[in-house]
Amino acid sequence: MVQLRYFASLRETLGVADEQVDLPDGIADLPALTGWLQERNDTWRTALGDPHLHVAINQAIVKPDCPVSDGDEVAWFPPVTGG
Amino acid sequence: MVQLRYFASLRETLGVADEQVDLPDGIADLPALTGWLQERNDTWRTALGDPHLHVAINQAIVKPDCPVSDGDEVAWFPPVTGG
Amino acid sequence: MICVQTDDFDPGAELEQLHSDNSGTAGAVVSFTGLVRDLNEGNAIRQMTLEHYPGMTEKALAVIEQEACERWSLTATLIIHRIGPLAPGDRIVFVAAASAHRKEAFRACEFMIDTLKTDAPFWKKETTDSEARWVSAPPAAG
Amino acid sequence: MICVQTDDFDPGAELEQLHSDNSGTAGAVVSFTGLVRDLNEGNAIRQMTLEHYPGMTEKALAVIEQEACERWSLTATLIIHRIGPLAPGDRIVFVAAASAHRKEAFRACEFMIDTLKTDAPFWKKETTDSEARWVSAPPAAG
Repeated sequence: MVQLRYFASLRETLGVADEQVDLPDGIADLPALTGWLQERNDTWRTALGDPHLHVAINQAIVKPDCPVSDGDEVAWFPPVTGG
Repeated sequence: MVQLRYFASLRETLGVADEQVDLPDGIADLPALTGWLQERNDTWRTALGDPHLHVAINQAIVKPDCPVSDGDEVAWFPPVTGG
Repeated sequence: MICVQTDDFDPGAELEQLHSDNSGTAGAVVSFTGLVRDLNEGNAIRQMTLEHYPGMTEKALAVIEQEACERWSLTATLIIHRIGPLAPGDRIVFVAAASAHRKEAFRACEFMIDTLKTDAPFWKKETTDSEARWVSAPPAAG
Repeated sequence: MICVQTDDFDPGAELEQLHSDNSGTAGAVVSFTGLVRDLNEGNAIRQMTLEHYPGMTEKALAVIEQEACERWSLTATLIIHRIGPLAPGDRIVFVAAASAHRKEAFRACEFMIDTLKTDAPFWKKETTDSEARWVSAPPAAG
């Protein structure tokens, strides 16, 4: 199982705040996981294809090719605007 | 008449906070005024000879060769240390 | 110290605390208060809602505070950030640094708010008379 | 606004006033609080007395505030400086700048305290266990 989270405009676009999914066989890094989610439909394909999105794994920002393992918490979000 | 003022360590060294004096004939600028005051005694000579002193005329810092006129307020003080 | 909270805070009480935590050792306290502005890109703002990533937010703020304490000699630091709905004029964020010397307090306070604005997972959504829209991030610094 | 006063001040109330004077237009308020330290050049400080040049002080602070307002886009500024006897931990000075944007508020606040420290006629005399001495000015910046 991995915990997936989506924030702010991305959460609204996808209509999902968080979900738990079983990591399919062969999905072992972020590009593969993102690609697998993008297969859901065009909304997901477009939204997760935004090059400005940030990704955090286990609550720390990671690089686009980061490995993903069972038990991870993976979050996608737009550039932050706090402060 | 000119109003003369001395602050902080200079005030303590001279033992005078302020005084009103008649500007003698021929005293028309700051070097002349300072020189005239320095003739009082060695304490004044040494204290007003300190090259780090600032001088304000009419409550604004001035250059060492500034003219002095009847009615002016002239103040000598060490570098400031507020804030 | 780090606080992420819905409630408002009292900058005076927070400054007082920073002073008294270090009575006599701190000579300088610099604070930044961020407020909800009433205008953005020409539109009057009626409400501002702050979303965040619970858990990651606190970690990100702790990293920022720690880095400031490593880079400058500080006697105390504080980051407070509000979440939820806010109105124009409301306080959003408070960042403060205390140090023996003012330059370090200024540099540390500015570093913390600058880094918070790029690294901490908060998102602003503003409501105008006609719409609710997510605030877009400024272009990344070169 | 400029205040030269014997009494203590309330940073929270002052910040609140700066906010409310400009409700909604200011997005950033930066403040500097200067405190009496308990140690100087290795000696424990028991008391600090602030002398100033009444009349010139207010003019010098007004010039500093005016120059800040000319150099940066500010919605409010404030300089408070205490005079008379103070104890370690006491507030000496409070400088604040409010602006739509944080960089301007930081630059203006730092400019005002930096300039106050070189241009405003205040002098500190500190009392240790063994003596009372005038604090010497730091070397002028190059």
